[in-house]
Amino acid sequence: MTAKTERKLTTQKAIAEGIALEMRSDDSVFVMGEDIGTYGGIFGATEGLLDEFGEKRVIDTPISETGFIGAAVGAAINGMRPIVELMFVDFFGVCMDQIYNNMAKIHYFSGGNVKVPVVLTTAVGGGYGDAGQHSQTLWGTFAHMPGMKVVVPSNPYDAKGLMIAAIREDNPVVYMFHKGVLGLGWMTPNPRATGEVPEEPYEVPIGKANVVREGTDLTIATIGLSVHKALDAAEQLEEKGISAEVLDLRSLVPLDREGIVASVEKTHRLMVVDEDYHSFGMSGEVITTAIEGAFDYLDAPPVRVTTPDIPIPYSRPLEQWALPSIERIVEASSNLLVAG
Amino acid sequence: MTAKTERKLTTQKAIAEGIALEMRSDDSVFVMGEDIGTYGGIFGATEGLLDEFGEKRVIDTPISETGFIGAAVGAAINGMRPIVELMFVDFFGVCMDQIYNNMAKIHYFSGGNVKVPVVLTTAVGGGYGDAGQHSQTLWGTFAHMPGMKVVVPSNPYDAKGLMIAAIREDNPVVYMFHKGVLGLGWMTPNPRATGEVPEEPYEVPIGKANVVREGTDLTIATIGLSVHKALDAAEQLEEKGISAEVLDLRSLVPLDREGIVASVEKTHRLMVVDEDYHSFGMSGEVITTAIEGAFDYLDAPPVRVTTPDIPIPYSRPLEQWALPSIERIVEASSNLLVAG
Amino acid sequence: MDIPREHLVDMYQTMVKIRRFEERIREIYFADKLPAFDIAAGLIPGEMHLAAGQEPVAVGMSPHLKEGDAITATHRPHHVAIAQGVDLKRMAAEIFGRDTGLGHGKGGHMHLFSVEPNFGCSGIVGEGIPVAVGAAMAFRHHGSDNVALSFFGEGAANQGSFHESLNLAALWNLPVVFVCEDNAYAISVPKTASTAIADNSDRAAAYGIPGVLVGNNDPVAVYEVMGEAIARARRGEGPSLVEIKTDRLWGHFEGDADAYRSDKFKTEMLERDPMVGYAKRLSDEGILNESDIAAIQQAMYDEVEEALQYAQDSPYPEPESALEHVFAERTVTL
Amino acid sequence: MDIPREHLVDMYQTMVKIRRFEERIREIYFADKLPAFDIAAGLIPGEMHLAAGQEPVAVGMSPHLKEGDAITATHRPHHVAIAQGVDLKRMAAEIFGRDTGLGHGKGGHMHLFSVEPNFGCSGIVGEGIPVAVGAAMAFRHHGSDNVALSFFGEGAANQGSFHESLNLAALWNLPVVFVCEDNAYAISVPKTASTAIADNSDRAAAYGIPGVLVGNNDPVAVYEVMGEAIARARRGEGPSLVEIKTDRLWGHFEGDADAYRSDKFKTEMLERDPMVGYAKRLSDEGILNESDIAAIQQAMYDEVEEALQYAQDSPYPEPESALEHVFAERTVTL
Ligand SMILES: Cc1ncc(C[n+]2csc(CCOP(=O)(O)OP(=O)(O)O)c2C)c(N)n1
Ligand SMILES: Cc1ncc(C[n+]2csc(CCOP(=O)(O)OP(=O)(O)O)c2C)c(N)n1
Ligand SMILES: [Mg+2]
Ligand SMILES: [Mg+2]
Repeated sequence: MTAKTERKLTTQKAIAEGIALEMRSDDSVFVMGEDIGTYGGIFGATEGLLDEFGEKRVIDTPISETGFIGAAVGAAINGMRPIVELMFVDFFGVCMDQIYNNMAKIHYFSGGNVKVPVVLTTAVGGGYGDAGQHSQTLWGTFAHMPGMKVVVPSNPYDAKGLMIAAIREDNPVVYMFHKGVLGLGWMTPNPRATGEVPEEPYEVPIGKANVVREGTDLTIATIGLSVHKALDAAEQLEEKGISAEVLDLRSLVPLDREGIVASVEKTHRLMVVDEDYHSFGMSGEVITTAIEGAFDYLDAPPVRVTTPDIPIPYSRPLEQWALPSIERIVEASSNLLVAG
Repeated sequence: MTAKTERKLTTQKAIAEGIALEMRSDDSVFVMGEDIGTYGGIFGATEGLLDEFGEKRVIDTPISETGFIGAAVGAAINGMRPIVELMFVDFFGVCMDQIYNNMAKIHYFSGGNVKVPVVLTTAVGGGYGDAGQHSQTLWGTFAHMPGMKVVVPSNPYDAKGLMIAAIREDNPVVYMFHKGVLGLGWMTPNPRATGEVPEEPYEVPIGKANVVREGTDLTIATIGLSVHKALDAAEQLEEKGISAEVLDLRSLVPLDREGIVASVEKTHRLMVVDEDYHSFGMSGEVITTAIEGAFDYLDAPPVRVTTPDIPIPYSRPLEQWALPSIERIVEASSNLLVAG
Repeated sequence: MDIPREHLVDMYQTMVKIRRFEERIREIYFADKLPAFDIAAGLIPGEMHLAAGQEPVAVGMSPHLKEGDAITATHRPHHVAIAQGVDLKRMAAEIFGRDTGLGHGKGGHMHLFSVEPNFGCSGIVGEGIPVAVGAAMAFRHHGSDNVALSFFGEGAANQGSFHESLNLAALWNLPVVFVCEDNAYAISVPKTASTAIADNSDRAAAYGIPGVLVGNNDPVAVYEVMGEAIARARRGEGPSLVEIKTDRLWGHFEGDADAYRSDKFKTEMLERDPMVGYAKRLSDEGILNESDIAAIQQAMYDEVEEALQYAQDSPYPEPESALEHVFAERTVTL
Repeated sequence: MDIPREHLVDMYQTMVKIRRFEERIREIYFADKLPAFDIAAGLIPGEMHLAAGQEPVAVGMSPHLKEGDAITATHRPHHVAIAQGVDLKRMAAEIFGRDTGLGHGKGGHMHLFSVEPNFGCSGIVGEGIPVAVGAAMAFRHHGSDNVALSFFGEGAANQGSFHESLNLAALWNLPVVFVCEDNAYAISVPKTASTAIADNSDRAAAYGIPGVLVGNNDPVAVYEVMGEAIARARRGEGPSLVEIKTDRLWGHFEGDADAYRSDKFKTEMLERDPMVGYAKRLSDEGILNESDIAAIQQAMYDEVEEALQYAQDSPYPEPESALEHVFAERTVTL
């Protein structure tokens, strides 16, 4: 890992920089999607790329996700390294076949003869009143199906390093950026969305969780914006004399099972915070991982703070109540500490 | 529940009979899908319906899943009770938006003012060499997203009763029939796919698991064809002096969490057998449910026998190795008994 | 075709109501988000897609509707909902996230559902198109002569659901009118960069149905074309595709800098604002004089204010109510 | 257009090879499944979609191909793969699920992938269409004059991916030839029950590209039309849509009772079997005499037997190898 500089960037700019660096060094990398050119991406992930690389390598598309994501697969098979944007993950339903049945399986079907190096970028997450078709995370859905890696950066440094690693991967990578960690000027300000980012290219390995805060009393395993909430909660818990370790999973595929088990063996208590739907997703998988790997270390049953199995409601009091919050994490932590 | 008769049916015929009974009593019920008319459904689920009810109520469609499933939603909103078939669940990727974002969420978005009584039938499962785009189960994927019930019958009696209950539901129900439990003449013979089915209409409640075999040493929680494999394994285990309780979950949404916890409290050991992909799916959710509800009862960490996180391979030795088998269940049971 | 005076006046009245509603929503949307715009803040959070400029598309249709006709609209739904007569108070309350809203605050401005009139919309491009096909199937089954209309933008015409839905409706000869609102842009992507041909109405040939183009943003032209398309569907003669060239006067969503459209384009667009043109026409033709127009405007302003006031005065739903309405209680009896 | 003799002969030779391959696969498929048919049993399990009767669609294209041209085909891929020159041995071995197969037994007959020639297919209707568009994007980027061809059935032409892909290729003027194999049926559903218009070639107008219909199942007619479409794409003049009326002589998949097609239809279809017609034509025109034909048949039969023997003699992959090739090892260097 290269030495850090003092230079600070938002997560959004760090993503765009990571893409630009790889486009400069590798002519086969190009970007395609809706409003990723002139507009620079609705969430700015491709900001500035059209000006630098031109229309041939930064391609605005029609609203034809099956068409252009399928085209990314075909381009990748034929020597390109496409970065293709699905504007919101909520839209996956119009194009999932190309993603999970085609992009993710061709390498396997070909017995390893054909490679499909596509990076599928997509915005995830709610909390700003965008309602039930523009606020989901759905990483559990993507992680359930084999053949694609799934990464979810929570900060600028990881965002750039994971993007560069994803582009250099010879496998499909679903790169999910949470709108709340991007540091966008038009979203609720988030100090954790800006941070030091080296100017040179570097990689953050895909598949390694990150202990973003050391602790001894419980492990809070989470991902995306919830990492920020867990860190805020951990500060409040410290005042209560509770030492929480916060584990930023950073990728769901591969899932760093060793990292989860190691932390639980240390703290003996586990909470999973997941903005995705409660059931049949990440929270159950992480808890089961701890059970399989550290059953005898657990002093109490693991708990989860998640979004219930309901469509994300629009009205602010409903949405804020439904999504994982600092308050819910603090409360659940306190309960977890007295349990068992 | 009405008294049983001596009459025996295959699961496939039981499904078709359940649909026919409701179509006779409710004119708003109709069936739509690919090859469900003249052909009677690729898996026979709509056999005989065209002859009895005619083209107006049994409608063959083009290969336009987004179009006709979306049309089922529109028809349901406007007073119909459509049964719409997605031939193989593997095809969900071309139409998932209409299923999870539209069919499953409109009732919620409307604050309860609009009802969407659609039954989406679909064939699931592998084991017969149909390869990676025709062998998946994917129930974990559907169960992860809110707003639709998910049922998976394992035998003729449940198949008819769950179909009638699904049609009478005012909610979207995804009705998944496993090809291996249908009793089709062109599939490997399966004695458990034929059984007594009352001729009259009756319902099997959606959301209640079924203890299909009582046992005391461990609980095997599973669904679909794996119920048959678990029962076969239980017979072998009995010879080894191990008493396995087999729990047929029958539906994933709602998931009968009480039923799972009750069985684990009794046996103190849990195995989940899941033909779906290993990670981020049913196996993790069921284990977590037991942990949350019966942590102190567990004598050993629960185990899972699943399909690994790989596309379903075509070649027989690979596929048979990858899918849950009687042998794997027996072996894992024996290990589970000595563990803890 | 001579058009009954009250239709001409109704259309104007509804245009005024729509425009006023959009203007006021815009004011309220920004009021408590500025100076530092925060999309999550204020009385109305989230994305807000307004239809100022597209009023003719909606009002030209409404005089031809009858009770029970179904409409599916898009992420930009207000003009169509108002033109169909969706309860303005409950619609405003939904946009404000209140318990008195159409969806008790669960849906928001992209998810407005009304039973009578029969209206729905969605946040996914092209999602509503097949839903209209299904509504038409239900109408036929019930032997009614109701019609289903689906509105969508020119950007949506490149989504697979457009193709599948038009083929189904044509194949089954269903009473559907597909209405393409061509405002020349899909967010920042101009139609020239998204669509291989000039007019989506020409795509009707791929399904053997009539395709009609309304080349300007004139409510009267829309009235005539939609009248025929709807009548045709009602007569059981099948679906048609109508494309209307219109203008999105403001950004794609509120807060959109709209830098992708040239100043020249935007100036010319504002110069052809249909509100101005249609009012002038009505007075030139002596259908409305200045005081009529003033009276209409006052009446519509009042109605809009009343609805907005109702919304702001309504309570928020209880947080726990988020758990309700995921599933309906059983009503079918054995 | 006069066609080089060797092309006429090559086409016949390839037709014989395809037909023989399909006939033998059919025999082997059933051999150990009968009398009580069990789809899971035998040397070749699972669904088996054979293309007997559709040979002209494939062979008419192949003389116009050059190295590097990409093809995406369907669930019924053998004829196209053979016509492009995919290694018959490794293809047969894949169908037999052997380790020497194109995909080491992981893919099976619906998932045949070859790097050279550049071939792929899939089990999802319409899935391969946009993939060809992307291949064409890569060709343009690399400055090559390669062409991408996508084959799909008339049933697939009602899938959204058809619409989206043709619009993209036309919009970007890409070197793609879209080939619709119209065998009039999608499993049991006749085209009249799936498609609102008679000819999918007319749908080209929705994208402003040429749409050409080959109204019979004649390899020479296909040769001429595909020659022009491929040449056009190679010249950088953009995509076209070619529709070919052809016949699926057997059931949709092996084991299909095929009860949905009338005996009359099936008898007439068999009477127009292109193998017979084309052989007769070649001898009538004095291009091949009886002994030439006999020699060709023998040669092709031998090649097919050799491939099938290779497949049967090849080992099965190790069970644990199921875990390999989910992800590729990193090859890019920092
Ligand atoms: C399937 C899908 N893709 C992308 C989007 C994001 N999106 C929302 S509106 C829009 C532009 C729609 O353009 P058009 O159909 O012309 O309607 P307009 O906004 O111009 O009224 C896009 C791309 C979406 N909501 N759904
Ligand atoms: C998206 C999708 N829907 C349905 C199917 C099931 N299916 C496989 S082949 C087929 C018929 C295809 O007909 P056509 O495109 O005409 O090709 P043909 O079989 O006639 O060669 C169907 C419906 C599928 N594989 N994928
Ligand atoms: Mg538009
Ligand atoms: Mg066909």
